[in-house]
Amino acid sequence: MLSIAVDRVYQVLAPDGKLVDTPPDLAPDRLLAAYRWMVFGRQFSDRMIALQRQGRMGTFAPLNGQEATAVGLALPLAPDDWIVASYREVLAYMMRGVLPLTIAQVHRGEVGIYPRQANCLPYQIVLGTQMLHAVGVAMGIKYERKPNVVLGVCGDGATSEGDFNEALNFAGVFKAPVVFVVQNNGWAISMPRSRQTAAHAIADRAAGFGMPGVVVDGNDVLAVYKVVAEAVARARAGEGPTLVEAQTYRLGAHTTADDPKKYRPEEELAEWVARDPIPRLRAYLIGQSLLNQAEDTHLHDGVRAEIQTMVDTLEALPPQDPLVLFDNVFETMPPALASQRDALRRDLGRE
Amino acid sequence: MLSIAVDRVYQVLAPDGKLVDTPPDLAPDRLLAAYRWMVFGRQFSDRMIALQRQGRMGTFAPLNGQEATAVGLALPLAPDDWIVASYREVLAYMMRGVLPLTIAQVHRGEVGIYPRQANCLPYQIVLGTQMLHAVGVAMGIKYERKPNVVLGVCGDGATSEGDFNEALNFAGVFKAPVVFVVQNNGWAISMPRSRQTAAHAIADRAAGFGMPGVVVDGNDVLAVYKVVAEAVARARAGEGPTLVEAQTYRLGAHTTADDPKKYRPEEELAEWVARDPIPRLRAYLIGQSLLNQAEDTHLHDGVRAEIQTMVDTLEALPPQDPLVLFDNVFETMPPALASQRDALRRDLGRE
Amino acid sequence: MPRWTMVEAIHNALSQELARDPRVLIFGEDVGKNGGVFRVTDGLQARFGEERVFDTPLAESGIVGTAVGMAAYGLRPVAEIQFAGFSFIAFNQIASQAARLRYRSGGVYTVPLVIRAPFGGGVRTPEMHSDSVEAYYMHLQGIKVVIPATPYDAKGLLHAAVDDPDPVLFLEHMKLYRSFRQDVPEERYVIPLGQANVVREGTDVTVIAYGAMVGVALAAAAEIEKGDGASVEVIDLRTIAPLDEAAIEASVGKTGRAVVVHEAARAGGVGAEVIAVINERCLYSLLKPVERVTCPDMPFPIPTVEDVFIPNPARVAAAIRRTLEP
Amino acid sequence: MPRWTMVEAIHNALSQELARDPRVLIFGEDVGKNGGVFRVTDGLQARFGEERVFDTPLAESGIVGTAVGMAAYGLRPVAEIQFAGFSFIAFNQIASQAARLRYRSGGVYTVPLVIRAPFGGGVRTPEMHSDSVEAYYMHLQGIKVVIPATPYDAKGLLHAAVDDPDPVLFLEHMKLYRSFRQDVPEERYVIPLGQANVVREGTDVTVIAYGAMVGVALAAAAEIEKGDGASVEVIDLRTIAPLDEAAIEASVGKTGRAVVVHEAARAGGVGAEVIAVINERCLYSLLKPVERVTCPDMPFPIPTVEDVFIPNPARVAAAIRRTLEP
Ligand SMILES: Cc1ncc(C[n+]2csc(CCOP(=O)(O)OP(=O)(O)O)c2C)c(N)n1
Ligand SMILES: Cc1ncc(C[n+]2csc(CCOP(=O)(O)OP(=O)(O)O)c2C)c(N)n1
Ligand SMILES: [Mg+2]
Ligand SMILES: [Mg+2]
Repeated sequence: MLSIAVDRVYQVLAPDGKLVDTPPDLAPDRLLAAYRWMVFGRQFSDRMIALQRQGRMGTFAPLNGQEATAVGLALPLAPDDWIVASYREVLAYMMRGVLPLTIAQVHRGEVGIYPRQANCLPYQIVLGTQMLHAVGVAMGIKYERKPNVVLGVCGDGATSEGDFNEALNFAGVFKAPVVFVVQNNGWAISMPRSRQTAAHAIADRAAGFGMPGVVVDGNDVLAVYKVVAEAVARARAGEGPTLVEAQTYRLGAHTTADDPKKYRPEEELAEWVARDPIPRLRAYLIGQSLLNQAEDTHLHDGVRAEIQTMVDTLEALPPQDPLVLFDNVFETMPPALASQRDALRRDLGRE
Repeated sequence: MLSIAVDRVYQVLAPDGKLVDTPPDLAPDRLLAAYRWMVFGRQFSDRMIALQRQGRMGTFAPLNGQEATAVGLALPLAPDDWIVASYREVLAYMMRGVLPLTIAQVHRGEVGIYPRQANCLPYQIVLGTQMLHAVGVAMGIKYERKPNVVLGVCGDGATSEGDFNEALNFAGVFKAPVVFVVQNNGWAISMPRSRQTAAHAIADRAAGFGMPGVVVDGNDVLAVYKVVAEAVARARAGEGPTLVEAQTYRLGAHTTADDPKKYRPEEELAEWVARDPIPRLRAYLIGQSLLNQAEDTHLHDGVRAEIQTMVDTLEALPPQDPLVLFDNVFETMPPALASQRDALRRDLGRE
Repeated sequence: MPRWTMVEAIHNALSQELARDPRVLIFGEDVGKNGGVFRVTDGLQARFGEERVFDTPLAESGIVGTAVGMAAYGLRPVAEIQFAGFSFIAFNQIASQAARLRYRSGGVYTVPLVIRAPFGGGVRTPEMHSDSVEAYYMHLQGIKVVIPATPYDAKGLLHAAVDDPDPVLFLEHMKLYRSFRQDVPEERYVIPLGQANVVREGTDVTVIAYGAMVGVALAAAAEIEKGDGASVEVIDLRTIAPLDEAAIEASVGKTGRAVVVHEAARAGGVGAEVIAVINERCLYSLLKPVERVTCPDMPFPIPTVEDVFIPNPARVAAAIRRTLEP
Repeated sequence: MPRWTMVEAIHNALSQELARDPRVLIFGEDVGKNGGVFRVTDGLQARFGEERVFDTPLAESGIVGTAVGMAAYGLRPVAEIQFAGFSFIAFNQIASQAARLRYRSGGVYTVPLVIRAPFGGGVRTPEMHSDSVEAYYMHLQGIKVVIPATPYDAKGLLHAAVDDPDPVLFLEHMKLYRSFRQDVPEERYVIPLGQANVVREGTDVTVIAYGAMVGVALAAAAEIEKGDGASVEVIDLRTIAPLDEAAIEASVGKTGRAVVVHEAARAGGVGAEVIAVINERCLYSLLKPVERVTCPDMPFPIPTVEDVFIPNPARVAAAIRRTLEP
């Protein structure tokens, strides 16, 4: 069992950045790196939204408000650990080494090539399905007696899918080294969490599959880190899976195609703006004298420049080659597909 | 919440037929009817197995040992209530008015016509899927403001299917008047319950979907009756679903095609033979002077005669008409199907 | 007469069905307050109440499975799968349950269920949103598959689908949702399922299509008629299953040449069945091989390049020309 | 050389793969101690241990979904679905996941996964156990579909499937499991995927079949040769996807007549694609419409009458005769 109980929302930092529990043992440079990633996620998301509005980007799922969960869950991982997640967790993927440029390419509607050593499966669109892949990777790790763990990450809505539940059950039965993290951001498009399941907490699902469940303040990066780190240690030690529910909030629209005003009370948004994870960590860092105003401005500027460079690179890329798609259906192209490719090549005048 | 707690296996009758808790308020004739149904189930099952061995019956799933659960769950229902169950719960179906003859026809590989007013969906082969149908029927009942309830019944193995979990979740969210009964007979073919899920009890699944869960001794018909009756009353009163785990045991093979000796310890079987639900109820009835030896023999003989008549009727039926199948694909037969039927009719020389 | 987009025509059909029959319920993901991700059910919950139009938990098997139960019970569920590609999650409930309950029960229980789902390429959606899934369901027996090509058809076919005593998969091409308007009568009318529509008469070659490909076929037909002087007949199948074999035979029997167009991959697609029907019913009239214009045999292409793959008028015209070669 | 049933041949192939490559894992429902409901994996757990051969919880989507993860991780899972009809529950994991990960990841991740599943009629199983599912998977792109017709082929094709770097659905016809024995070399050999086999040479008409229908086709061919004096070529497709179009063309181009046989329903079945291939590649050689001998367009028939529906030699012979009519 975990040292952190399920019956309350675990917190380390209050919304004003004051400590309410022991902070994790994280060196200042790691704390600052975490903060920078959170800032990076926010700016990346804002920039993607802006690009989409200008017709320079495809559909994007903003991650604003959820930076603490993404960063907190990626932070405890070792280089050979894995993350298997959905479209909303791209910030965690970037921390694993998937280039922001690649993420942007995929959102723009191109093939994105992740570095294999990032150990991230392509972000998932079909809700919940990736949780079984996470368990499968973990079963592979266990079979090979490797010391690694897998984080399977999904949203609150995805927990209603059969696959989510099957994943928990397989993980429990096989004691797979996997940690399930549910990014409960309050909404699944227009469906509030309260109507997604009648359970008190999503973490209550854990007992039914024989594993511990924990609820953590998903806007408190230190709390997320501590809970996930403990669950990861447990999995690494061969003690099996854990279900972590990170309670956070989607500050923006579901995607750039969505208008939350149609279904979401304004007051709720206001409440959560007050719990924004980035000012919270900033207040803590400033309080601990790990950051000052000038450094913060500098950090923000650095992130902005980095993202601008990424966008410039993205927009200078040659357009996606349609013929490339034919190469990735099978390792060896079947004859019918080859002749379909040849026909298209002729059609495109590229013989 | 239910008055009966989840943390122990609820029992009314000890294996020796002695009362260990208050018996339900069931009139003697209903108790005797319940007993007769249990005897009927056992004899029906034995006879089907024998017929199958003689090549006169198709694959059959013996229900030996599980009679108390089947009878106990059907007993509390009102005429307009529903049962939606799998191949193992045919005894409950018979109590609802599905003829044993019809059940035997289906097992023989023919179309079986259930009386519509039995409110039983055809017994399900695809494990777990029927649990969603049960919820759908219950949602229909609720929508029409009818005072009825639905029992959704499946085995312990089926609880691992995504559909089982989705059914619980939908029922919780919509407060559907449904009671889920899991016939935990210890095994899913060769898979023991202990390896089906890491959860302590299957009923532990309930909390994760916001409903009460109860574990009941599935070989104690009075206990099953009491628990299901309370859950049914709860559902009828609009208080939503309940998950009931009835712990019972499959005394026989999984089906007539299975050999449990390959995977199941003999000692375990012996333990459960000692907890046989039929002698248990018989002992209670005798103890209460509701039954004596002569009456019991007479009851058994009556059941035997009834089953013999059923078998005679079955074997005198004309063979299944293959052309009938064409009529049940759509209400109106599409032209292609009609010409396929005509071709077959010609082939069979039946123009 | 109002001029409606397909979204408006479907919305109107749904609201008329809700008003007409209390057994009709509409549910799915985000169909309630949000009015559907394409606004198809906009305002229906406000008008008909949360008991008639409601959101479900996020689970496609759950949506179809509970709908099967409701339909067997006696209601007339109209369930939405947010994108047809996600119907794969519900495939078992559709295939082994919805499509089989009549058969399994010897006709005692029926499943008068409509499953609506958007699909189709050309609108740059993320993965799995654009997939054309009709061929999987065509091979399934016990379910009808309808794909309207116009707002007018969408309304008439949807009324027919809700009327139908058996399950109907109603696939709505996203590109058609708002691409054009059409005169659509406000009153309820029914276009029978299983009947194709000759949307353009011609004598030299038949183009068979459905959904968004009907417009592509018509554009190609116009181009051919203008440029090549050949007369092109265009058939909109409207219902993929059951297939209107008689309409295919009548046309190809007359023209002797045929092109079949779909967005789905070629292997095992609807085009193959259309060719098989031509083979069986009018091979001797056939002057040239039937041409298939389809997406290649690979998963649906990614957004930036999808237009390169989706059949377009030029590619269909080229195929028509091949059938017209001497 | 041992004379093996198909069960024994598959068992042998599996045990050789386990011995040869530590990345090979076998799992599914009841494949461990119980050795599979058809004894295909009998004794493998005892020999290779519970880490290599193990039972899973009862959840088909879970089986395939975890297998996808294992395969992406670098293992070589061989998963069993207890009966192919239950693969519908895993349809999404197969269709949107196993078959797409290579494509989605631009080739970074691959899914060298074999899914084995028994299917097929004539053995009087309960509902959903007998369904022929190959056509659904033929239309899916990114997965191969293999259906052996003999013990020899079963072993060689299964070795090839395990070798294959992409997902393979390996469908085993239950009626063939023990219906006959054949000389099967003990040593490992590979029959390449995607290549059909001419199992009987002939000049007048081609019968195209796979699985249990190959035997039916051969019986019909013998009957025709004897009774009608016509020379019948029989092609066993062996791999349904990708389809060996060249083999079909070579044969039908020569004979000018063709019959295609399958147990699955007609509409949208493999037969339609075979006809489309003939249409595209050798229409001008075709003398008569291609005949389809299949089950009717309805769910798989119930046990007592299934034999009436499943294509038999007489019905195939009648179809051959129709193609031979002047
Ligand atoms: C299987 C499936 N069904 C439906 C959708 C359409 N859809 C995309 S996101 C979404 C809501 C997801 O909610 P949640 O799981 O809470 O994740 P969030 O978007 O809030 O991060 C829906 C319904 C999908 N992508 N996949
Ligand atoms: C979806 C599905 N998968 C597999 C099977 C094959 N099968 C039939 S019964 C069975 C075990 C069922 O166990 P349980 O749910 O405990 O029910 P029991 O037979 O013990 O009553 C299996 C695997 C099936 N019928 N349906
Ligand atoms: Mg969410
Ligand atoms: Mg069981």
